[in-house]
Amino acid sequence: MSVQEALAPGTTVTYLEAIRQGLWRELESDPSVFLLGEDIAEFGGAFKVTAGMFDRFGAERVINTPIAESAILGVAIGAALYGLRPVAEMQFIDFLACGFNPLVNFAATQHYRAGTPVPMVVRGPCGGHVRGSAFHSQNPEGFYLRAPGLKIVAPATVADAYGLIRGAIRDPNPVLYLEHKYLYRRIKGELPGDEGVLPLGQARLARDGRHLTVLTWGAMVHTALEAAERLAQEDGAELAVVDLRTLKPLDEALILDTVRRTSRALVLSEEPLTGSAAGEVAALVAEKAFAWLDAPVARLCCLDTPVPFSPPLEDYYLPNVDKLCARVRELLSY
Amino acid sequence: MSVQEALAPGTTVTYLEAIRQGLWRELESDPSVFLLGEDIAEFGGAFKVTAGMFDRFGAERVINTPIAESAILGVAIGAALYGLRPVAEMQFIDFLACGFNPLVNFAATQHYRAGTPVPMVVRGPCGGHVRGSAFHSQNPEGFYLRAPGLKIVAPATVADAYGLIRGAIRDPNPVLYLEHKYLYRRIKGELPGDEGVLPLGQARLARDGRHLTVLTWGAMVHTALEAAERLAQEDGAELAVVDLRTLKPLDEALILDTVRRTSRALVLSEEPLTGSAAGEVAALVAEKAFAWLDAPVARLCCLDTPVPFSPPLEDYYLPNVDKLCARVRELLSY
Amino acid sequence: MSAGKSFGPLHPEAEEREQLARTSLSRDQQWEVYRLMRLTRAVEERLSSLYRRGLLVGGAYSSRGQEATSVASAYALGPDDLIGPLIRNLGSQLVRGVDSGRIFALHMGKATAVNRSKDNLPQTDLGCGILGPIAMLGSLLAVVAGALLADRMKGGKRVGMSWIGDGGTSTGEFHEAINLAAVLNLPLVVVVENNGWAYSTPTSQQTRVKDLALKGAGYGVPSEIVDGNDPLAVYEAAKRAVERARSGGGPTLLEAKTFRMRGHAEHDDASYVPAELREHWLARDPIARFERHLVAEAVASQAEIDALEGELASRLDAEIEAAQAAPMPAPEEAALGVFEGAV
Amino acid sequence: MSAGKSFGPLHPEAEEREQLARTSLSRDQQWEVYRLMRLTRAVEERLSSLYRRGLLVGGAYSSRGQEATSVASAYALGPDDLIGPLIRNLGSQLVRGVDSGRIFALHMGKATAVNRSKDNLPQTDLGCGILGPIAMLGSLLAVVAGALLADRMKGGKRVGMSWIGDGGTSTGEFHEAINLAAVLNLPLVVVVENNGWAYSTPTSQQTRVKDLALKGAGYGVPSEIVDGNDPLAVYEAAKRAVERARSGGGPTLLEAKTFRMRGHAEHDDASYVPAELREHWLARDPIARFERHLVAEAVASQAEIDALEGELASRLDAEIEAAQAAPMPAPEEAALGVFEGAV
Ligand SMILES: Cc1ncc(C[n+]2csc(CCOP(=O)(O)OP(=O)(O)O)c2C)c(N)n1
Ligand SMILES: Cc1ncc(C[n+]2csc(CCOP(=O)(O)OP(=O)(O)O)c2C)c(N)n1
Ligand SMILES: [Mg+2]
Ligand SMILES: [Mg+2]
Repeated sequence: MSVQEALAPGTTVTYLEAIRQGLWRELESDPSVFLLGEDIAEFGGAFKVTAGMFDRFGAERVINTPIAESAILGVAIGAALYGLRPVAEMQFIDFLACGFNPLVNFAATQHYRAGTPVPMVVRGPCGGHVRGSAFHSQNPEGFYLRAPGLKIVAPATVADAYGLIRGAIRDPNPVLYLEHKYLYRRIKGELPGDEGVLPLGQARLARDGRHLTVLTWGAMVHTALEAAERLAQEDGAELAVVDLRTLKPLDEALILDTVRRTSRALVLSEEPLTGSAAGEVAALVAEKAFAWLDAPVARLCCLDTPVPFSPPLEDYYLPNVDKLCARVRELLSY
Repeated sequence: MSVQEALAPGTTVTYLEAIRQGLWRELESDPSVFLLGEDIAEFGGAFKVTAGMFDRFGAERVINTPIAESAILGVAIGAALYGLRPVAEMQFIDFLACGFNPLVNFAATQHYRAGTPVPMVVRGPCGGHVRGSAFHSQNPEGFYLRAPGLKIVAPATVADAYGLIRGAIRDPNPVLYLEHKYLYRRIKGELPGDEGVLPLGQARLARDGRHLTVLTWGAMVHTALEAAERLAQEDGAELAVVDLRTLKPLDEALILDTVRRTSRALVLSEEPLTGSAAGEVAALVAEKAFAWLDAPVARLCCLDTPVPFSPPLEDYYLPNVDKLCARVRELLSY
Repeated sequence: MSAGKSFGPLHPEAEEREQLARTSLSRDQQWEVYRLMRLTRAVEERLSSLYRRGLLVGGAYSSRGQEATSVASAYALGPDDLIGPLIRNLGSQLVRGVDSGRIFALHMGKATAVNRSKDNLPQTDLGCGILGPIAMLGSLLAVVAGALLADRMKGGKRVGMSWIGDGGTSTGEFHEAINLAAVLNLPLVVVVENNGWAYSTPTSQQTRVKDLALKGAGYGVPSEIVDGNDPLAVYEAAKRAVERARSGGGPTLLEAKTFRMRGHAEHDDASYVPAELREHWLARDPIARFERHLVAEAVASQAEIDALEGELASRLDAEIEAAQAAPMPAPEEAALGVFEGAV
Repeated sequence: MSAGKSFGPLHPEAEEREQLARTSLSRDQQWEVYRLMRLTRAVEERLSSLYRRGLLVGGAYSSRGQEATSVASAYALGPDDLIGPLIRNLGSQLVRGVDSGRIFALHMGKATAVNRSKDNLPQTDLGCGILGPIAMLGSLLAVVAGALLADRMKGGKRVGMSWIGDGGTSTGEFHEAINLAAVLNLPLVVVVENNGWAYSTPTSQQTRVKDLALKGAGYGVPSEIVDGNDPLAVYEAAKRAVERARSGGGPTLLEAKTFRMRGHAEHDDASYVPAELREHWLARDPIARFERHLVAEAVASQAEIDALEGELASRLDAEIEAAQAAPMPAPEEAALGVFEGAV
């Protein structure tokens, strides 16, 4: 597979390649799209998500920057205000912390304050399971959920990685696109065509079931599906799994509809518990599906700690299928 | 009242003066305490919280800094690691966004990662009602709640403002102390003595009642108490009001105990709804008090927008007694 | 850095100069610059008096003493160029054609202001080529740089200008933006208004260098020091920077030595400013100084200068009246507009 | 900036120099510096081979080619002084007495490493005067500055040294920290290791200046350029900076021109580095160069130099064996230690 080419729909690709293909298609179809970030040009980025793009689209549209996350975001904002559609890469999403102010205070509030749209995407690898320790493993959604005006997307599948990066670029608002580095080369699927472009704000019923709804996103969707399979076989329990896909704005309709049908709900997130996006989702369900609930809305998250380095520590820190099954069983027998 | 002096316990003071007195006492009693921030020295700070301290404690312990929030926090971290107890002022807490990275990634994770304590306080004015618009009115608790290792405090009363600033300084962890600028000169109370030093993590039952618990903090405690009074008179409803005081770690015992006694709960926060600390509190209650609940855990927050400037807009944006009474009535008749 | 004699606010003993710089501005243009400086002052004087009478919402900031810097630098731009003004750059906004009536409406929180007074910072107005700031100092520079990058990608030739205070140069975002603009060779003119103070903090507590122009060196950005109270000198220096930018020379850092004649904002009496320093600078009021020049050079008569007062007064009074009569936005509007494309 | 001839990595045509600088180090000290450089390389070579054999957890970074910079600069500090090392400063940690066995244990995630391998960054170790970084470049400088402030408040005389790459100088936090340290006149020595690359990005895309030493000017911080592959030159320059700091002269910015001989980390083959450039620098390997000097000056014999290999090998092999045999932390430990004073 040449990194130079856009691939035909139907080709089997990794999650990472799906993101790359989505970027490529948007660069090809919309001259106002351009990329900026650290090491993204000739080098193709730390994870090679932008591989080949510099050669194909040129130095004007694939721009290497100094190590300056605030300025990267500021430049993206200015370019977006002047009619372009910048896509900024954070080498690891953890480093977005260094551009927190321009993202949360400038990009996110600009449309509200001044009426001028800021169509930009910030993307980068998030997530653990790769022994990246405290600053190369974060799932930061809880930090950014509090920012009015910012959309947040977290694809779990190959199709969604592709559909949502294109949808994010086409959205006229600032979007934080969280790609999970553990999934980059570990899952494969069919590349969609243009019909696969996804508007933001729509969750997906990844599995239907009658007994309990797991609400989750990103890599945890796979954990949830595996647990659902195991519980179906071992307990005859039928779990629904809602892949939220967009964390902001939430797809309230699908979330509430599914929870109301199952009467039980668990929110699963790969963040430390306190302040995580899981709290927001759980609070929503607890408030708006209360009358349908037969058990408390539970949250299964990481430990309330930074991401530890040593393997037994990180494994203990993260949610997994065993922990999820155990918690679901508690809820089912509530 | 001379700004040069520590006042006697029992003196009637404003909320702002209580903070000042607390800082003063700690500066006096512990030589390892020092202050740093923009315009805090001779000038005494934008809101005069550090008035007189430069004259009394000298340039070594009351340090003016350049406009550099990240460096202010970094310096505080280094000084704390080397045995001092820095108290950093943000001129407005909104500007902490510019020091997000060192606070969340360095200060908060240091003890977990390296086992070395970082006893520091970051304090500054938060909150709306003063026509400060989007960047001088924020209640940022939801942004920082997600940071493992950081404590968050938000006093509502004169006694707590005093007790918690002293408690925060004595705590061996990084603490974000949110002082509400609307309360600065609007509430008065008796200055406690040394016995008034409060350890972090303890909520306060500001009012007891049987029918519904309002869980809140900061300026909204007063809104809740006013609503409780009105509902008592007009509806005969007895509301409990829990002033959380510390948002992290939460006082689960008092929260759950009170909610279980009242069977209904509402979380009131002066933040935009999505991603606010209200979600965390609501999720906790929904999970751990489920069996006791007769109505959904509701959240009353601001609009899901930046803080608008024009008075009718800001008033509409903020929670108030009317909105709270209306929502409580809904819950009571659920 | 092109060498230049420094006469920073912390050095009142420095060379006394009354004579303005040699100018390439025509007489009409000089009069226009003067008029815009007067307009700036007149608007801010009214804002200050409205503030004191409790007729404004929120705070009010004044650029009194810095009108030459703000107006004459922006005046060096072409009509399609971009500006990124801070709160102390009303002058540059007026140069770009912002309507002063709108300013009054904004500070009263009226529905007739830009975007219905959802925010009171200098307003983004792409039609006038204005990118508004957020309150966090330093953040705007990269945004202006980004707009210039966009313009260059579209084949444009726009130059951008933004301002920052002595205090603002300490922010990390100032550093990141000017460095990135230099690497990308963007046509950005950064005017550092060194007015000696950041709120109560003197520049000596902000940075160890006396001349902020020195800050260009680390970025490979040419810099220049200019007498910020001399509109003609400011204009010439800004013009050089704009021309350098337009011809592909990249960013310039222009340090204007000037003085903030009022407090940080209207609530601040600035008693921390030594009296002699204030007096030194009051004697160098950029408007009075420019007036003496205009009369001496026969660009305008004293009578014309005096006549401006009445002209401005009647216009501004009418605008204030209109602003006061204008409606407030409806409360429910607060819920609208967080996202583009949503209701 | 004290003028100095530049021989940056982007300028292989620059003055060829084999001769090391004149030194004030005794023969024993030179040997010690050499030994620490060799130790650094030996540890990193073993880490790299362990990495390739899949025996490490996480990534592995090498400072190969930069040992002179890291070791000889830290060697200029006194025993109570502080350092703030980055990932490419194993050398400076070894100077401070960090046990190399602990390094192996850390990169294997073992319970015997500092704080039981909760993190794999250079570890804070107050006993050795070490403040560890976070991954975000630029953040450490202000922290070291803060420790120095604390020390000064307690009447101490400690000097602090921290390192940063060419890439790291673009961060806002670098700027804020060095400016603040200058204003507070803190005894901070900042060694900028200009190795020509930040991951794949050449310094020319990082900043418009060729000499990063120029970045001192905007802060009023004296700076110096030094041949980072000459340990004796690095030592002398660092010594001057440390003495300046100790005697109240405040921060210094020391630019060491050097070269990263391996990739950004072990997974990176650095194929983006032009072959001629790599060869130019390989011929200037700081260890080989120092060896030639030591032999020529009769500081050590070739036999002594050769003997080191075996000595280091047996020590490091034993340490690796011990690290491999050490236990992993218990999973439940992950839940502990977020807050001080809590269980
Ligand atoms: C990042 C940040 N920190 C703090 C503030 C609060 N603040 C507003 S204006 C000001 C002083 C600014 O001084 P200077 O940059 O010199 O501009 P001047 O007011 O003199 O025009 C400060 C500290 C801010 N706006 N942004
Ligand atoms: C704020 C921040 N952004 C991005 C990164 C990712 N990153 C790690 S090392 C590196 C390159 C560093 O280059 P340089 O500072 O020159 O140091 P060197 O690797 O050459 O020693 C980058 C971009 C980071 N660590 N911190
Ligand atoms: Mg100023
Ligand atoms: Mg480098």
